[in-house]
Amino acid sequence: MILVWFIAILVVGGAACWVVARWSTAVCRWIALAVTAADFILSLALWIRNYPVNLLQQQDWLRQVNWTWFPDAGIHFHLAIDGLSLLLVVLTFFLGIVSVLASWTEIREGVGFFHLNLLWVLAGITGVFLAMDLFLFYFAWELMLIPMYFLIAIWGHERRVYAAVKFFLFTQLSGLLMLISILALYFIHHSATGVYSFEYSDLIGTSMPLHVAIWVMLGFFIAFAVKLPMVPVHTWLPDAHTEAPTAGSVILAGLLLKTGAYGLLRFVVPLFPAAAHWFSPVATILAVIGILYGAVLAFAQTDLKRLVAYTSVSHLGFVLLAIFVGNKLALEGALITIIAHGISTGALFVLVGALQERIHTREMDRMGGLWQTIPRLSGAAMFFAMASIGLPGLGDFVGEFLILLGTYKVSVGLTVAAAIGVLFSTLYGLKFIQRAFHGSNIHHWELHDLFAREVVIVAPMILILLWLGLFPQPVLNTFTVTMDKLQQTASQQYQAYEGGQQ
Amino acid sequence: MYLLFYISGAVAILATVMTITRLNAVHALLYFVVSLLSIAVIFYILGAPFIAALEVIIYAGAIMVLFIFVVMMLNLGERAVEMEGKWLSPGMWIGPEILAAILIAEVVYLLSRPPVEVHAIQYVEPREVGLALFGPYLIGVELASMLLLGALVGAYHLGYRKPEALENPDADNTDATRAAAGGDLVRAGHDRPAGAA
Amino acid sequence: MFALGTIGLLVRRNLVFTLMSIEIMLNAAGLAFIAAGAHWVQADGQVMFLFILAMAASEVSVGLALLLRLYHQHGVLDTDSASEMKG
Amino acid sequence: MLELTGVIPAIPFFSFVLLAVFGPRMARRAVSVIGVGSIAASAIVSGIVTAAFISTPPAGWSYHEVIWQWMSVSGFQADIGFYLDALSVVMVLVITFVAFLIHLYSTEYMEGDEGYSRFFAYMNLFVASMVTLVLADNLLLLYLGWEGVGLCSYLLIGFWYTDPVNGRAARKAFIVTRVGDTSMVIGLFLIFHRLGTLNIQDLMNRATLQWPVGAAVAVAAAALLLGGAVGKSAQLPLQTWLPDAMAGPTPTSALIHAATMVTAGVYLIARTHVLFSLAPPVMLAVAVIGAATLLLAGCSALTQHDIKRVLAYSTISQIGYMFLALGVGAWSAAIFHFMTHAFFKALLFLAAGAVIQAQHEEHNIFKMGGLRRMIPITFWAFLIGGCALAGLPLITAGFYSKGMILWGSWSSPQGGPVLWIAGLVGVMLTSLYIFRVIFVAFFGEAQIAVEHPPRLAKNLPMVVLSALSISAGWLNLPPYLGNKLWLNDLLYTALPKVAEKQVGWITEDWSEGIITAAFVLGLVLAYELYLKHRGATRPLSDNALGRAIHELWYADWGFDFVYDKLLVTPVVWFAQVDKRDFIDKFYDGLAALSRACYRALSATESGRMRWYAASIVGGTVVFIFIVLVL
Amino acid sequence: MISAAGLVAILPLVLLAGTPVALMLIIAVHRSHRMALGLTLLGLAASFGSLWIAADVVPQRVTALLRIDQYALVYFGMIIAATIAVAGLAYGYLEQHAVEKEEFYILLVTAALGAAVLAASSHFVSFFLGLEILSISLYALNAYIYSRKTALEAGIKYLVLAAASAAFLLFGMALIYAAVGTMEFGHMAELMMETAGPNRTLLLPGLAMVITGMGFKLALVPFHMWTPDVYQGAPPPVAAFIATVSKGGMFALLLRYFYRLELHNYAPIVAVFTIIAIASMLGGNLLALLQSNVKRILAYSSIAHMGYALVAFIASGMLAVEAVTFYLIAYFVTIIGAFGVVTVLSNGENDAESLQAYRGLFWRRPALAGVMTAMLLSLIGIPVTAGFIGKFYVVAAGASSSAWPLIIVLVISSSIGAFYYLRVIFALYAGAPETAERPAEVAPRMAFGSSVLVVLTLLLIWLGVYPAPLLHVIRAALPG
Repeated sequence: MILVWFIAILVVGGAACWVVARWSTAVCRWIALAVTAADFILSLALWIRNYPVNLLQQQDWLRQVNWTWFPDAGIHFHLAIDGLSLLLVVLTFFLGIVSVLASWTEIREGVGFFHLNLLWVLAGITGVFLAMDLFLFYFAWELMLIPMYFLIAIWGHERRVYAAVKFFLFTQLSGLLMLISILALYFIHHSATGVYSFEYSDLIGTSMPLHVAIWVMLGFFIAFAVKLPMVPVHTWLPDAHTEAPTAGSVILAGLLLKTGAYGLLRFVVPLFPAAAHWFSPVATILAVIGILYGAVLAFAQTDLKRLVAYTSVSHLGFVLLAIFVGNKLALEGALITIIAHGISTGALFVLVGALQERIHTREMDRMGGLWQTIPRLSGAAMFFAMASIGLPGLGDFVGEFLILLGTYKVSVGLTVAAAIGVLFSTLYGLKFIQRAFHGSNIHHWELHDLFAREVVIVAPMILILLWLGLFPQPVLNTFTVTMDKLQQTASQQYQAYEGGQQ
Repeated sequence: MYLLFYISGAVAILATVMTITRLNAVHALLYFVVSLLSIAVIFYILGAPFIAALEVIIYAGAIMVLFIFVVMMLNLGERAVEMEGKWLSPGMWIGPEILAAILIAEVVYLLSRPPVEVHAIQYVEPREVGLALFGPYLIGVELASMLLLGALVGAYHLGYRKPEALENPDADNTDATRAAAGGDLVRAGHDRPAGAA
Repeated sequence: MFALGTIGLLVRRNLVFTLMSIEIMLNAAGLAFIAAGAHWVQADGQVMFLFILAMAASEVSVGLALLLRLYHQHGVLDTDSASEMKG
Repeated sequence: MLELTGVIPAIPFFSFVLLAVFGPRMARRAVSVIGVGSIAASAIVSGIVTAAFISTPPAGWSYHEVIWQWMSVSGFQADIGFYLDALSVVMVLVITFVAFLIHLYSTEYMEGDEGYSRFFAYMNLFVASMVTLVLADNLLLLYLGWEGVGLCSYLLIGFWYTDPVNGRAARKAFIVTRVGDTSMVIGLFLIFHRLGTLNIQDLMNRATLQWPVGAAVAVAAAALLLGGAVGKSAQLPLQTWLPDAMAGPTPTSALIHAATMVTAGVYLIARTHVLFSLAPPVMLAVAVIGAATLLLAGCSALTQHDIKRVLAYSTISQIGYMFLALGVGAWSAAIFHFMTHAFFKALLFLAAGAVIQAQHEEHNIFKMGGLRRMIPITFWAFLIGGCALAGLPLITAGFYSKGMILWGSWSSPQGGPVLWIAGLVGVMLTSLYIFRVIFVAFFGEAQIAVEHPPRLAKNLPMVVLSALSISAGWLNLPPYLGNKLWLNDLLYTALPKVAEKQVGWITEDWSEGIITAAFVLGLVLAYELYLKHRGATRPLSDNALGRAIHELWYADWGFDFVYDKLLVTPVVWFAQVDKRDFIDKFYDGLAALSRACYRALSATESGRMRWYAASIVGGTVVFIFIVLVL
Repeated sequence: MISAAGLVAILPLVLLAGTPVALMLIIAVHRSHRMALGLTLLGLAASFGSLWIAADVVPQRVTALLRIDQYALVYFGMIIAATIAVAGLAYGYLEQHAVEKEEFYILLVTAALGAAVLAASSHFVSFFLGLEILSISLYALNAYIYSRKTALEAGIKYLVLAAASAAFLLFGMALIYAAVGTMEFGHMAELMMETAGPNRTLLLPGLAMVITGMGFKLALVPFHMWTPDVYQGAPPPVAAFIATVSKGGMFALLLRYFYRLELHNYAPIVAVFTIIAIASMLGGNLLALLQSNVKRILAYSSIAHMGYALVAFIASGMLAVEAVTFYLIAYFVTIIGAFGVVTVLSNGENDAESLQAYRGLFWRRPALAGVMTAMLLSLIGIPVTAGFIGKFYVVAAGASSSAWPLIIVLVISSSIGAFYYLRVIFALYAGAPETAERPAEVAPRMAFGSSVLVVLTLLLIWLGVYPAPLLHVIRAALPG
């Protein structure tokens, strides 16, 4: 039931924000904060109460809700949570708080509607992470698009319409492809068993010929790859990131992209083990290309947000790599990367947003020497930039290291290429620091350093990254069972398939 | 019999060609009436004397009169003819003719493939038609009445003008007359069952 | 005849001729029904013709009403002049 | 007492956090107390630990402590754990102690700087990372420290961030070392993949069991680690960053780019010596790299006129010696040289820093002169340091450590005359270039008036280091002085003894004698060229060949140029060309296509009724055609 | 001749037919807009209510012409409900115009009757008559605000083109009749099953021409040209009516005819439909791409949506009828809602059709903008709206019979479609919020229309979230 609460609180809270904002925007903000905080505390409590005993011993789901929705079509309102989902949900609510706080002064127009969208997009994302019925999953998947579109299109920057539409079209088109695949799977399952069901656990293990599986898998894959984003379907991302308001960027980078990774983990590999196996050379090579390409392009950018956006392309390339490498080391690394990237990139966006609020530009040419006037902000930015380039001791490193460690077992070449990607990340990380904060203050900025509110946002993020970097074991433990299970299913399926071939 | 059929067929086609090529609307209408009359002959030959009669009375008689009324009323004179002449450059014809030619070719093709055996013409008596009309097609008749009702109301609405808006009271009268006549004429055709259902 | 009606429809810009062309087409369709009815020796073809007749009449009445409106408002019967809306 | 090991990195780390968070608001005094005090505490703790280690050695001369489990994932396990043995004890002690002295020095050196607290924060973080690196019980934690020191190096080189030149130097340092790091991390993957652990002791045990000597995988693993070491220690071919790194404050150069961080590569190789022993080709490569580096850097040092750059090349060259020692298996000699080098090079830098501050931030030695009288303590410090560097026989520490290396390079199974001669030439070059600096800068006419003469906080560390530069050599007395190898004996508990093959006609005494000769030769040459006949070098550099060589040496043998053209330019070019992401063009094209379709199609909506009718008729005609044909 | 049960079965139709007659009588006595509306709604409601009475006796053949079955009743329901909504919207709209208002309802209900007849027809005669009743009324409805040039133009265009396409239809029917010898669908199906089969060279062109007639009404490419002009010129409620009721009736007939005759076995016909579907989806969406007139956007989008519905129709698997019907219902709700917003925003002088008129609407009239957004999202097919379930169903129908190419085209074209819906949505939210003055209250005459919009929105969301009951009804209704 708590799962329904997660979503309901956000939905109702969002509506409340909208209504209240007619009278007082401040109350609206506090409501939004309270709502996200409430969800965060709930999810944290769920985690702590179940850690580590229940998480390590969970059989099926930690909690679930399963209501019949469309009985004839086998559609259920089925929410369920396991370690994997739990972590992502916690991350969602945490970044929810961050984005509410980050918009505190940035958003001055249409405050109520803004928070409505903000909370609803979080609700959609939560739904994606919890849905265990493919119909419901697709439902939530599409649903989270709209508020996000609004966030970008209404409160974005100069080219917001272009960016919002591009974002929407990419995800919409790929989402429809996924819909086709979901339905194909549904009918294949029906013809095999005579049962109509969108239930995840039913559909898992649907057997089908490889060439069919490949096509069906591709539908899912493309949808998730676009979200991820994978080169060459990544081009919506820099625009969307750049034009979105701070909260939008945080949610995009921290959460929306992660839904793609989550989808790959949860659906593509377990549902189509053989096809995924067949496809993994292509996917991994694309992933590595993404890592390198994203890094080089990040290096080329002069718009700070764009730069950070391309780093996301690069980092998520690691996740894609890990998922298709598929051994447990890599998968656990992928999850750490997902979380750490959510935090570090989210924080970078918060800081860039804070900077933009102060100097009204994101162009690095208009910056330089900012350290002089805003040392704390600069220091924080440097911290996150360092996290982003994979400095050991911080969260991102653990993830990337584990991924590469896992990848090495599969392919040395890919590992080397990806490691070179890490090297390239140094280029953009240092350029970012140099161009924005170092150098001399040629534009003579006199700015206010971090406000207390901003410190409240940034400090926990620093701590979390350190925690992830130095003591990630609790996090690793949380989803280890899920990973084992996912992997087992996948390998069983795969073996069954191989057996069938012989 | 066949000869008659073909002659009237040829006349019909010729008259139709004339209809669509005339510049003067009245001329065209007259050709059209000729065409309709020859079709009536064909109907007769095909064993539908009742329909042939209706064709003459309603089509050639009533509907064409309607047209002529309107044309006269609008008083399309020399100017209109000139304009028509200008509009109708030879080039205009090419496209449609090609389309039509293909259409004809297709129809001819499909008619020529299975040789149409011309049965001995059997008359279908008006009585049979009447029986069919008020037998299986009863609802059809009712529906036709609704159709005419719709036309009546529509034409009335479009034709009606408030007195103060009038520029040309004559035309208005004609309008109203025509509209009413349109309804009545057809209603006369098959005895409208009042009240429908 | 059907084809001729079609040509008329496509070529003539005068609304009167357009309506006339439609009549020709309808007439042709009616003729086809009669012929088919004769072929099968059924009354159905003729019944259908009657309905076509009714329809043609209504069509013409509404059409002419519109035509008059057009003429009174714009003074022309050119169908192309009534092409304000496009794109 | 050994349990205190974990405290050694912890103190500076917490002091870093303190300074980073509250530093800007603290009084300078408080900053000094925290910044220096933490390192002092750390040094004291490491002194206690060392004393405990030596007085009551733990079983097997090693002590292992796991603070907490870092991560454990399906067979992969890494801890935050410290491993203490003779090697790390020596390293930690030297590092913390030198660091303490340099911190002390910095309180005066940096006193006028607005980034005072930032400086100490970085320095403390550096010490924490460096100690972690040294104490790490597994390669991953070592890598953490490794990257940490790299970061601090970057931050400190670019400390005066307002000047873009510094920034460029900092980035260059970070990126070039990261090239090496990448190789190292791949080495880590390989090692874990084959041996199943990254714990250093475990992996060395397993390697000995699993891999025969010369196994390809061992060669690969060692070579990859070597990549990391080469980058960090500024050896060929990744040495280019170090001279530029002199852009940082001089204490930084002293601590990071002379005494400690740059020797991390040496430490890494010594730490994983088993792997290297299993890979003779790599050992040879290490030795050759060392020898080549010491020669090339020595030549480059000859041509520089920036006092710090001379010292930087000298550092490269001296680490070359250490590599040479490692390459021939003289592990303890390398560590010995590391220690003495830490002392005298730190001393040299501190003295150079004092000179520079006294001379209005002037770096060019040819604009200096006569400093001997004006800042005598500094002069003496520099002189002692220089002598130690060049290896003034018997008195200075450098002589002993270098002697041991050269002897090793001759006598070990991997050694040979070529390496030995290279080392010898190096000695001569060292002596030449360092006395060139001394004669040019400290003798002759005074050119710039002295300002900010060093006070106590500067002088004290110099004095202490001077003493150490002399006395540290006595920890390992060669045969002719009694053969008391105290340090070596300690190190042999952690590192294998240097193997001696059958000795040729040269004995160790002979070797030392020849070194002395080389030293003297260099000294005399320097005296002749730079003091007695100033400008005597002009004829050498006036002809085309001379100028070319000078240019080549001055520009570090053109490495920078080649890298720039070969690696940097293509990447930057590609990035610039593709700034707008050409993949996006594809999607733009799709959008344009749609727009074109829209325009074409909306032209069909002409509003003309006859055209509409034509479309209906046309459609019908086509469909009839289709149904008839199909 | 017509049994008592048959009479009960056609009760909804009878009531529909009776309403205009009664209206005419009332008008003759006393003209009152309010009363006319009331009577219309009463008649429609009665007719709607009689569906349940009729449901007890179905399936029922009423002469050769009509077949009243569950399927027909479902479509009756859709048509009547849509007509009620349109009437509600039209009230406020007409109030703003200086024309006689009462005839509108006569024509409207007559047109609805035509559509209903189409839905129930099982004979060419009723097909043709239903079509013409619908058309004739629509001619007049299109040009209802005859003082407007665009309205007149719309009326004329619709008239000429509809008449021409009707001529094609008739000719096609004649050919089929000539080939088969009957005009009753059931009988026709039997004859076509016979081993010898009918004369294909007559039958197939005949079918093609019938498709022309149907395609015109459904506004499918290439018979779609009239759509934008007519939608633009016609009063918005009428446009809504054309887009929904007339298409719904025709689609009902198409399904029935197709299934009865099992035309899937005729590859050429399927090919023609496939071409039409693809052309409609792509053409409709591309045409709307940069369009700036909201009415035209909706027109083009309706072309595309009919294309989507055709996909399910062509797929013709077990889900097809279900999918098409549900899709149409969702589409009905959505399009009427969208045109409803246009209606409510229109004033006596101008219809709210330029995109400019919608800029920043959200900040002025959030509720109205919210409704419009919901409708547009439904057109895109976003969850929580009926359009989502509709699209889901269509794709499901396609997938169940593996019509992959069509589905791919659907997916691509609907993404193109999303673009222009987003443009409209963006316009709704564009502009600086604080510059917008406080909401002008909804004009009282539009209150009725507004409440219709509220109902439609609720319906939209209900169908999007919990369509199970409705699906249950639809599933039981297969065309016979």
